[in-house]
Amino acid sequence: MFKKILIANRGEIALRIIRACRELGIKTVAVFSEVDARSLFVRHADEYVCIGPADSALSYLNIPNVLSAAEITGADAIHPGYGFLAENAHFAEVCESIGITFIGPTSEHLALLGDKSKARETMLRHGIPVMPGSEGELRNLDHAVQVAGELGYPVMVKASAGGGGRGLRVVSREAELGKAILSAQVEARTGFDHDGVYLEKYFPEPRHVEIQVLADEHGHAVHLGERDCSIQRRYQKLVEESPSPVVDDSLRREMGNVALKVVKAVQYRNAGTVEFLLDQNRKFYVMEVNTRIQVEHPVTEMVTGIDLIKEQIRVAAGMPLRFRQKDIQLHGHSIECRINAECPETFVPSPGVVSRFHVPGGAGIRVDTALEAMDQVHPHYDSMIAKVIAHGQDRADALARAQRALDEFTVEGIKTTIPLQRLILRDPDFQKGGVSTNFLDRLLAGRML
Amino acid sequence: MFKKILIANRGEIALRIIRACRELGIKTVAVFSEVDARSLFVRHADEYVCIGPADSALSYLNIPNVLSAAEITGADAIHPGYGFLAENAHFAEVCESIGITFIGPTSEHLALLGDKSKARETMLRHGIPVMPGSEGELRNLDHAVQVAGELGYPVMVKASAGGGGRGLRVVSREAELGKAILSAQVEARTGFDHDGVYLEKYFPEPRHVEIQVLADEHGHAVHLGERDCSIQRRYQKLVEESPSPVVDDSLRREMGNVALKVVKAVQYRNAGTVEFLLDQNRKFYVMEVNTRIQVEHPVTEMVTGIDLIKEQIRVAAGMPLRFRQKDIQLHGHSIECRINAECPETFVPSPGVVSRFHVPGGAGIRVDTALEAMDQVHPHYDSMIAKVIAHGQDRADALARAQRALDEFTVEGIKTTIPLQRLILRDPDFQKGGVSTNFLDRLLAGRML
Amino acid sequence: MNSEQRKDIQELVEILAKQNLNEIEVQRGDVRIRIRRESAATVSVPSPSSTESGQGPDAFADSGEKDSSRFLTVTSPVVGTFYRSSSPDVESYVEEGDLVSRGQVLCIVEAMKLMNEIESEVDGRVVKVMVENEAGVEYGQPLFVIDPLP
Amino acid sequence: MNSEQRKDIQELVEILAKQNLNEIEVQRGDVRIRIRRESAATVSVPSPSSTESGQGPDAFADSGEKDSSRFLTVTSPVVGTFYRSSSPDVESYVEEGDLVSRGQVLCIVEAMKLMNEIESEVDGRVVKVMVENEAGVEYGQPLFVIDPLP
Repeated sequence: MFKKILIANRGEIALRIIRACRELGIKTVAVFSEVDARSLFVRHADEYVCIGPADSALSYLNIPNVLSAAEITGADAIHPGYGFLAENAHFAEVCESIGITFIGPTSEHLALLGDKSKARETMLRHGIPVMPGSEGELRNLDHAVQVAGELGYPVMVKASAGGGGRGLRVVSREAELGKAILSAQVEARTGFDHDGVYLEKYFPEPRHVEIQVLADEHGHAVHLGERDCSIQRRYQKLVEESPSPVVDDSLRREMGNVALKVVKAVQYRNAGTVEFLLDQNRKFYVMEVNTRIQVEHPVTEMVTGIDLIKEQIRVAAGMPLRFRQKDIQLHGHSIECRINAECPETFVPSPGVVSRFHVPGGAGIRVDTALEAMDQVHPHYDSMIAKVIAHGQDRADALARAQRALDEFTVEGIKTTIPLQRLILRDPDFQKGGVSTNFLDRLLAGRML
Repeated sequence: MFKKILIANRGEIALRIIRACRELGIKTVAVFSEVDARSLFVRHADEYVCIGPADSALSYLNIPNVLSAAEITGADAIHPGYGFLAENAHFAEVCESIGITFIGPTSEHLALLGDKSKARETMLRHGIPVMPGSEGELRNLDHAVQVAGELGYPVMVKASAGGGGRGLRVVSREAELGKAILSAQVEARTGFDHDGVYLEKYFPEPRHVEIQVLADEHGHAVHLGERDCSIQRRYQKLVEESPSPVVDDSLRREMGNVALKVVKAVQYRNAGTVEFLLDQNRKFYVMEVNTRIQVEHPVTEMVTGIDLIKEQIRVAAGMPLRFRQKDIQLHGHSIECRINAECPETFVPSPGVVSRFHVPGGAGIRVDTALEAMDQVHPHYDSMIAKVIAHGQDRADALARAQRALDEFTVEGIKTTIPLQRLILRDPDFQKGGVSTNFLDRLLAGRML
Repeated sequence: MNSEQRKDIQELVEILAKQNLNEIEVQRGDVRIRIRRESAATVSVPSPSSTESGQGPDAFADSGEKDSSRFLTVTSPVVGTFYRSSSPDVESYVEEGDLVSRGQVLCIVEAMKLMNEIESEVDGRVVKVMVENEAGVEYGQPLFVIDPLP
Repeated sequence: MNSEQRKDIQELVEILAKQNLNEIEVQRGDVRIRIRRESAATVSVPSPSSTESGQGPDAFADSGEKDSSRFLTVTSPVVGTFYRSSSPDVESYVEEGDLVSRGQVLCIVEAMKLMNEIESEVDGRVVKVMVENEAGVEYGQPLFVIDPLP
């Protein structure tokens, strides 16, 4: 087992990893930017090294400084958390080359699965259901007409370089296809300086359901059930839960088997997540594979009783998984609400000093945060300041606990998304469980906070 | 179901009950003494009524004021928590007579089980193993010699009116019996003005193991496994865990069946605890039955996933239990550490203003407390200010999490027992799990904090 | 900073809040403590936050003390229901403006069917009746403000 | 400022925030602490409390600033290992008391086998070498104190 792990991250996930290390008896090194010097995650580490100024490009993304910090402290492994360097194949490769274990998959996995079209090709080759669409960019209108005919209307025209909804057109008839492609190209050229477009099948009410997997170097792999992350705003997840209200045992087995097939196809190891689009007919398609621990991992921990960070560390140290698929059981229901330092109406970030910070507690409530009263929320980093995770006997119980916890959560001095989270949890459609990724946009369009 | 519940208690248990009510959609009324006006439990209630000055005899034990508060707020039930009025048969009786539901067993149960000798008689009649000893007080030396011979030496001479170790003698041979009885009588007469004594079998290394039961009015009852509370100082529990490190499935079934026999014998209902002495030969004896929710109830909640306070409320409202014995499964391991506002060396209470209060969080940690930074710990009440409850996959995992949480817990301005709890959790004998109720005294005798 | 000074500060903060002041300064020997706040409205001596149910623990703490030193506040010694008269069809024991004498019954607080007669402890004039007839009152809640006769 | 005073300030700031005050002043003997803020939003001074593990993040933040205005502190621009000479068997680049000129190499900080030469930005005298040879240094850590020539 490792003697000392450097955590190449900040905030709640850094503290999360430090806690796991303490519980495993492993020493920790925190790295931090100048503005984070007084943060809880720094104070709870055994050692800490300043690696640069506030700007993350010069600190948390500064590979030489991160690795030097590992060298001067004698750390034998690095946990990258999520974001920053977590999916950086080059970083993982340098770690490997200097004999420091990167806690995650290999640099080859990161390179392969980080390249969307290569990953798609690999999965197609192994008979894994991927998002139906054109192979690569459209060559001309004839090509487009042919592919769209195969996919069946409606279809989506997407700019290869696009993002956040730009360069995107929904087409419901062949007659509209040419015009849609042209206008998407114009928008893409203006916005991204590259006008390549491709086609994808359009799903009107998709759900985002993902399967957590864990694999060791000895050929063992398990899946830990699903997380439903359909509550999103502009592809940013806000509420996640496990199990999904629309996935039953047989669908879970099917999706789990596909996820394990992905693991086998690329000989994946460590923790990973296979993200699916689930349509209204219970058909599902792999959207992508996330090669890191995810923000929403706690809901899986709550229902399986398995500490994913500790398992990541054990597997990275070469230990075999201590359980098989039959040992994985889901107990009860868990919901996570992400609390962001943002205006709940405009979503404008709200940095500043947190003059009062009282987190909820009691039965069935877990809070992951590295913030405390009088801390400063910096404008340089992600605005997520806390995760409220509720667990209950069933979905209604977990929801009631989450609501109660949100009502107790007191944050003063900055604005947070707590009021929005309350609104979501009290929404009758959400409570029924049958909502798609369109839910939040509709709620926001009609809401009065 | 009830519409509004008055909580006749204060501190963490009052907040615990308020949280359960919120999650059930039931309105709450807090009652409080003048010094508690600003406490979290008061602020989280829907309504609150001041019922007297700091002295609990004039406030939390003031039955007319508590009941008047229920009357003027229109509460239809009262949850007494633990301590104060929780085991007061008269209070329960008055509640019943004015049509307010006392959330607990009936006043008859409180009266019967609160009277040690009547309870013992009843259990003997139903073939329940009670602590071996004389029936009532000793009549004369011949009687003592006869009883001691039946019990087998060593035996304990105990003063009926004694307590806290006074009027207590251990006798290992018949020849010493007469002298021991005389000296116990002298001590009892001086200390308690009543010199009646009785005999009990002496167990050199006893464990305190208790079984949680839940029973409804419809004849259903289940037990929820055991709690091991062998870590005590002068009969005050400090650390509790579930399951017990020395109880296996078959012993659990045996003890559980005896506990359910007790429930049946007195037609008990609501939550209750059957406390056993477990000896080194895995034999067990009922010491007493606790007719209330207990401080240590969370460890049972963590391993069973059942919210005991909510079940108390449901059962009191006349609803049938929603599970049977076969539905009760224990998952993982849970440990609770009681944090008292006391000097960890002298155990002298340490009231005052809590200038800093940062509670631990993260995976597997639950904290039950009604304290926040800048609150005052009052000298009038019990010194327990928080409970740190850890849950893990197994005992080692739960212990590691509890240790990590204690290390994170920051309390400034008052002294707490956190350093003592750290010492206990790091003790090799405790970690092995084989300790008796003598453990803490031995640890304290040899320790250096 | 020792615990005594901490307690002093806490106490001063409470006085500041309760008496609606802007600044307090205390000097004893070589120890001097001064606390200050800009506006009375923002004091946070935990006013019962969430509660929308109106009348909180502090609600009546302020009300009777407008220019307190002269007046006497009669508070409820029990929890119960406040009655201004012995039965619905008779007159109130007292009205605002009435002169009362020491020992005179001012009202009844009914608790668990027990009628507690609350008497005036002084000769004086009833300046204000603080509670509506038949309202619930808690322990220590101000019921009347009396202006004692000199 | 010693750790006791730092703790006092921390405590006072918390009281200030929690009680929504604008100013607190405490004087004991010749120590006087006064904290003031304009409005609730502007409080800061979160000093790092708990760390018992010795050299905290702030340890060197203070150290170079004894009477700062005159001296210049050379800090490390990278994380790495500090070397006073180009190899173990040659002399140190500089010693305390040496005169150095602008652009002169003061030390090497080695990071990932890369030798970063740290140069003086001014003409001046080396007042203090802040780090032991071969010690690890972090970003921004003071390495030398230089007294610039006028």
